[in-house]
Amino acid sequence: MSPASRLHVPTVPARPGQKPDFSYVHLSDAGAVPRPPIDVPVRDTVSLAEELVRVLDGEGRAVGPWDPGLTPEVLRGGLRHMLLTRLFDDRMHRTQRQGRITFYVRSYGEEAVSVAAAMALRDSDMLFPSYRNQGLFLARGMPPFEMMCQLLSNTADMCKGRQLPVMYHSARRRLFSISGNLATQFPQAVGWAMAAAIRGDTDVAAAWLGEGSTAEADFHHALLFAKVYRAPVILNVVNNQWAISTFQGFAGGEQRSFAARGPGVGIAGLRVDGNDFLAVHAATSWAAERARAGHGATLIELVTYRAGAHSTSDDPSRYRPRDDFEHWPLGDPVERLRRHLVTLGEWDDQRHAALLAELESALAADWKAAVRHGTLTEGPRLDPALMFEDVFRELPEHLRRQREELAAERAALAGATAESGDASRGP
Amino acid sequence: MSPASRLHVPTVPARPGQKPDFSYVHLSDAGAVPRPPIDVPVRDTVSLAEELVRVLDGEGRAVGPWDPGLTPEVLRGGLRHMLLTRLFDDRMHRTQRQGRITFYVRSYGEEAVSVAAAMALRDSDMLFPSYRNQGLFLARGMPPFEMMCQLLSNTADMCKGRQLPVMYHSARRRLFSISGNLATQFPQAVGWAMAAAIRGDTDVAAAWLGEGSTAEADFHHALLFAKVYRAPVILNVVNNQWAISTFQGFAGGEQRSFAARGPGVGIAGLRVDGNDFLAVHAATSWAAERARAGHGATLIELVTYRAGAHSTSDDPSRYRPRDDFEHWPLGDPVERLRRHLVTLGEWDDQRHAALLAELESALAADWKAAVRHGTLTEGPRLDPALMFEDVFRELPEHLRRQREELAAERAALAGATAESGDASRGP
Amino acid sequence: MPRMNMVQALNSAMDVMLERDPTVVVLGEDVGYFGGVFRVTEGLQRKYGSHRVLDTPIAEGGIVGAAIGMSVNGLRPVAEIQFADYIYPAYDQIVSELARLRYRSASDFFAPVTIRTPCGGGIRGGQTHSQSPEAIFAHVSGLKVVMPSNPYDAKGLLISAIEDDDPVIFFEPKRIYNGPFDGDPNKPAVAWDAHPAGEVPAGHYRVPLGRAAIVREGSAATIVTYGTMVHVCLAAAAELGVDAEVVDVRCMVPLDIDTIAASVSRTGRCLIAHEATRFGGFGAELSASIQERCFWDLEAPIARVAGWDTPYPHAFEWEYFPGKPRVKLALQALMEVA
Amino acid sequence: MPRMNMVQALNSAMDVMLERDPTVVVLGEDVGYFGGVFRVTEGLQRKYGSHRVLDTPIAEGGIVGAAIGMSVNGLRPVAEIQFADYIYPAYDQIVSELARLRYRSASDFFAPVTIRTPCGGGIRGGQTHSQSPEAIFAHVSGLKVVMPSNPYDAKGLLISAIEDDDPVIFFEPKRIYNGPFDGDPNKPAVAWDAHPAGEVPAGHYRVPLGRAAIVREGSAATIVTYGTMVHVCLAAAAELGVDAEVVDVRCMVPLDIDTIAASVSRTGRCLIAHEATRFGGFGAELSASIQERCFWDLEAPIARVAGWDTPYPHAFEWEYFPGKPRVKLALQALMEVA
Ligand SMILES: Cc1ncc(C[n+]2csc(CCOP(=O)(O)OP(=O)(O)O)c2C)c(N)n1
Ligand SMILES: Cc1ncc(C[n+]2csc(CCOP(=O)(O)OP(=O)(O)O)c2C)c(N)n1
Ligand SMILES: [Mg+2]
Ligand SMILES: [Mg+2]
Repeated sequence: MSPASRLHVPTVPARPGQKPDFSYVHLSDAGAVPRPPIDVPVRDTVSLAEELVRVLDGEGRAVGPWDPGLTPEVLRGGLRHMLLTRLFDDRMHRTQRQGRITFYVRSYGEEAVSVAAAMALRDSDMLFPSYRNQGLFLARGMPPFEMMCQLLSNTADMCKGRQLPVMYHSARRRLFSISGNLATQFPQAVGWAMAAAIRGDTDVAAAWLGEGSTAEADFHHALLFAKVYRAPVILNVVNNQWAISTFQGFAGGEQRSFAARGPGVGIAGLRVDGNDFLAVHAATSWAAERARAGHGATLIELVTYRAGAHSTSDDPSRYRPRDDFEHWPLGDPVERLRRHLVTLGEWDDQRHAALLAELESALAADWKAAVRHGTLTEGPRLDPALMFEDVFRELPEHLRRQREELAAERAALAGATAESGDASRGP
Repeated sequence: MSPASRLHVPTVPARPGQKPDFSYVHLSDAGAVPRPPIDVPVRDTVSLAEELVRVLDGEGRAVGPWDPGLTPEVLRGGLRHMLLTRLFDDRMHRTQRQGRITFYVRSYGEEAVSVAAAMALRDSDMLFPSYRNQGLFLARGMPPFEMMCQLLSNTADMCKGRQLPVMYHSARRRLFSISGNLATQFPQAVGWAMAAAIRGDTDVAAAWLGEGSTAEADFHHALLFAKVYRAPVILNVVNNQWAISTFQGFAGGEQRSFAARGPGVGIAGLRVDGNDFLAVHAATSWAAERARAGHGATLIELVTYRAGAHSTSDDPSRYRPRDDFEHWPLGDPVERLRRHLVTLGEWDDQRHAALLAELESALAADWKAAVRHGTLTEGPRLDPALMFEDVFRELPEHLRRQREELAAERAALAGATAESGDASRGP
Repeated sequence: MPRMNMVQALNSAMDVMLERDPTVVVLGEDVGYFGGVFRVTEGLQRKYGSHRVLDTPIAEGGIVGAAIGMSVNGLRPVAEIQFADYIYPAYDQIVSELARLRYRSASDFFAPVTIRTPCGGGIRGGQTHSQSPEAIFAHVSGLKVVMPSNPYDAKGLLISAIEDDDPVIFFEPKRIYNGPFDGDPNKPAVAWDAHPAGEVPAGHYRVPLGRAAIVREGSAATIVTYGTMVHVCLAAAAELGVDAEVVDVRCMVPLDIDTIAASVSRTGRCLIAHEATRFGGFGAELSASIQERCFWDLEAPIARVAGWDTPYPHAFEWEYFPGKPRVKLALQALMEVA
Repeated sequence: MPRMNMVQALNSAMDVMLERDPTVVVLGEDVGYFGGVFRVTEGLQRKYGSHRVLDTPIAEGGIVGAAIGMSVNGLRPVAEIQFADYIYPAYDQIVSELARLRYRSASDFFAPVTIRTPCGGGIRGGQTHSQSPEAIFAHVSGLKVVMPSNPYDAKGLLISAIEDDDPVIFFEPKRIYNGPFDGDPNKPAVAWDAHPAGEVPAGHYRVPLGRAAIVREGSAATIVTYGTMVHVCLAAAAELGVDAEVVDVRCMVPLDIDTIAASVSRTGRCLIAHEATRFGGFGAELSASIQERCFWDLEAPIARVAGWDTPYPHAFEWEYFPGKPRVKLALQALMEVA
């Protein structure tokens, strides 16, 4: 059949063993893209959705109209959060490799996407993260300790052991519960924003998903509802080029930006250098102002690269060149911000080393504290009876009965294992 | 809550009692929009998706690059099919009002959308209609008799009584089975086209849905898969301004064309005067050539107006001005083609009257023939045992048993009613 | 007391809640200016504004997704899905999100969303305007599932649903919107006025979720049913002269199995009736649960009467519908078991 | 004869069909170049080309919608949904279209689509990588529903599914991809090599749809189960020393109720076990149908063992999973009924 076939199959620039090739990535020079007023008509954002908003140039200088003009303090704060995110990721990744947690997802190479956005938004703005936005949590001051307890499903887990690792949430910090189902948070964020508008609040909502997830219906519904009701929401597509093993071309990225979907449906679109802390901060601020002022939603495509494996269940060397990231044209977001601070004379190697040491030892202490609340293998352990709570607000009769059945089952088992001397089920 | 509310709610130009207002419809002059080569890059169709492709001018002349240059025979064929569609609609609508069929949907005012497209495509191209595309069936030579039998769910119904009226199909004529679920045919058409491409066929698929249906996930999936695999498919959005009582603004049509969704996702987009037979024919031909030549899909928005009620269950005077259609800027598709033929000296009132009379009497005869195969109230009637067939290819055991149960039930009933002398259940 | 049909009762429930709770909003296809294709939201937008009674795009998945987000931001959305046959595009948002948000976040987030949708056949709607998909929601942990059989319950249950902090799927048997229906399409339609349950208080009241109702007392057998079939079963029992107790389930989740099982244990015989397709329908769960609790009291096998295991065919509506003949045959057989 | 685990057996089934039937195509997320997240399609794209083994966008609804269209144009698509937990976005295309196309068009159109999807827990996947949603498909008229419990059946059933002209939802219990699992997570994993059903012919063969298998003969009770639970129940019966007959349902639709009922009538006692949530699960239909046919032969109430009526919690995987302790308690209780 194939020979005659006229089906187009998206091309993948480089597979294992081949030379990395990023010629397909359309780049603009730093400072080259204009920054329109926040009330710009959607039509006039068509080119913004094709070009690439960049602020940091090759020499680490901030140039052009999108320079957010942040203070050194803020920049150092950004560097700190991005480093914290990376170190947290590395440590938790190793922890999973040691079998102490069941699963982990790193955001290596994408730290600016989350950290810069969180810093550009107000604390009262509601965030709807994907599983690769841990930077949002850390930048909003979520203690790594709390996140570690979730990863361990231990007695201090905010999810009471119900969620896979990395599916954090924090109602207090306005960080929505992460779902294992891709893209579902997108229309929810729009609904949240519609409610804010209905009430007349000035808070905005922001949501994130990967470029692969834009294929899901929820992405379409989100854009449409945001357009129809002019919802105060920022819809972020994190284009890290890969969806597990699937190249972004299979999500529609061939010769077309994801940001272009915005103007297509009738909301503003911005294509942004996702590894440029300043560009992400500036674009997010612009979209937030636009939303707050009642001019509606913005779709932001953040062009970045998934430098690591999809998750601890994945091995990217099976489907892409090992040295891909070294050739990625937009570099490393942490390194680029560090360099900018150095260029400004606001940072140096000593301070950098000191920061690393401080963060490392803090994380080490956090982990020590976290495991004290239990791990998969060592107690203390959450009471399995918790399994039946929160299905409904009140425990219904049939779940009360099942809870008793489980108790009987575990008693029987304890008896049995006591005899056979096998206590592997733990406490 | 409302006073403070900042939620945007799409405006509706005119409600009952108000003056019709179509100033929101962006028009282009006939002949004003360029006709690019069929291999034009998607990017260059952005303006085509905003302008309005028109051929027939105010004087009934065909002007500009999109004039398909059809012969008078073809034009008269088009007029004939459109008139047949309208007369068929009127007659079946009356029939429903008399209670002889349960439900009907007219395409009044939208006849060109279906008829011109059907005539522009090859018989081997596969069509995926919505419930308002009866013109596709009639233009492909489906005998009105067969359609009437479907409407009657009688013994000659191609659906064996399983479908609501108007849900026709014809495998032989390559007209897909109509679904009651909006938009589902869209990704199916793309899949059909993908299969054609995989096999190396030159056939294309074409699908239709209403502007309101573009909100469904299936619309998004269709555009995306069409873009990713460059499927040879034509995706038609029939923008008749209304979705039952809901104005097109609630589907995202405010200050944005539906055709623009095409370039947004990365397929060509065309916005076309749907009441201009020549424009619809030309646009469909262009998209078909483009698809056949391997340049991929086209999203065509056909701007038209639902001149009648949504269906026989609807009363539009509850939500829009009664005289709306009289003010519709794109006029009546039948009248416009008739006028064009007259302008060409290829048609006159006598021939028109004769054609009407011919079609009317043919339809009357068809109806007589159809009812002979049974109606809702008079026999002959389909055997209810047919209800259990075609659930699966072979009748499984449990359905064989249920068929027997039904037989017993009807026997008992027959007995009972025989006693009580009530035979209302019919044969 | 005012008399209402089911449409008016449901409309009144939303009117009352929109009035007393500023966080209640109504959204759906054609529900605003038009008042809904079945007129259930008639007049509400005029009264409460287009910001609290919203017309939406035709995207069931988007409607539920947005409703979840609204509810997380302090609103109590009442979403209408125009026909239960069209709820499937929203199935992922309902099952993966709405049903599990509270659980996965340990109650830090929850979604008090009510989804109203007309279900059932008997209106010549063919396969896509006649379905009863309650079983595929009752199986999903975290959803409450309701189906009233009369105006009084409809209003009281809808108010309870809207006030409930858990998501509720609220099925409205459209065949009985305007009057009770005993299953005979040839009889002249009856209105709700004559019916005691057509008496509906104008103001606020609740019918609690999770409680079945015994709508006819009897000692010879128990008929467990809900929705339109309640009226069909009442008529069948009466016509057969069987002293059957008829239990209206009203709420599939949480299920009032105690009331149901107590009745079956008393009568020793049980017939389950619903309109949905039989195989894997909610009747299966009823039969299994009843059997588990009443085994030793059963004098005959538990019988099920339901729609056939086919789509709902337009031309054979009354052969598909589990009307009086089918119920009577089953009830007769049930009583004949020695 | 070659020995295969379930992954290899399923891969071999597709390999055989791609080889002998040019209209067979495979599509899904990560199934092409990568070979699938569970490696079930490994090597197929290399062998048959990227036009017959297609990587797709992440849109389950689009995958099924496109597969339906392909099948109408003469292909036999085998679509993979990466996890059964992610099949809901495709639910509308499956229920409203795939299941009913043949019916509504009186067989003028039909859709021979097979949808493969890994299901079940026991791999620490948490609530979104552990579900068993077979019940919500078994209730839908027009779908065939299959779940194998070993490599031999997996290959034979998948070939039958692909060759079948009706749509088939094919569930793959991922916990037993690499070896049978008796429910004890603390025992070292066992491979399929040792198991007789690990012997799988290299070529083409069928295991017919619609036939249950008696995997253990016995006279004291009948255990009706499927998927991973087949192995758990076998182990439980053995450990308890109960002479139980174990029936592997294999195919929920069409259901081989004759084989099942015959066994229950013989033994007089019945235990139904599945991993899915209990309320409204497929076990309810099994219980109801068995009760209807075997009432007079039953010496004890039909018992159900299943997952609890909660989502599948990450930390409590083994307390949720219906393992040996739960099955044993139920079986014991069943046998103790005088
Ligand atoms: C509805 C749904 N389908 C499939 C999956 C399985 N899955 C998990 S992550 C993933 C890839 C997502 O890629 P992308 O959206 O680009 O996000 P990224 O991982 O690159 O950040 C897939 C297919 C899922 N979780 N949910
Ligand atoms: C999935 C689904 N949701 C809702 C409906 C009910 N419905 C039938 S027609 C219609 C309006 C469709 O409007 P549009 O797509 O513009 O097509 P038109 O009727 O104008 O031709 C609606 C909401 C349906 N049939 N299917
Ligand atoms: Mg990605
Ligand atoms: Mg319309």
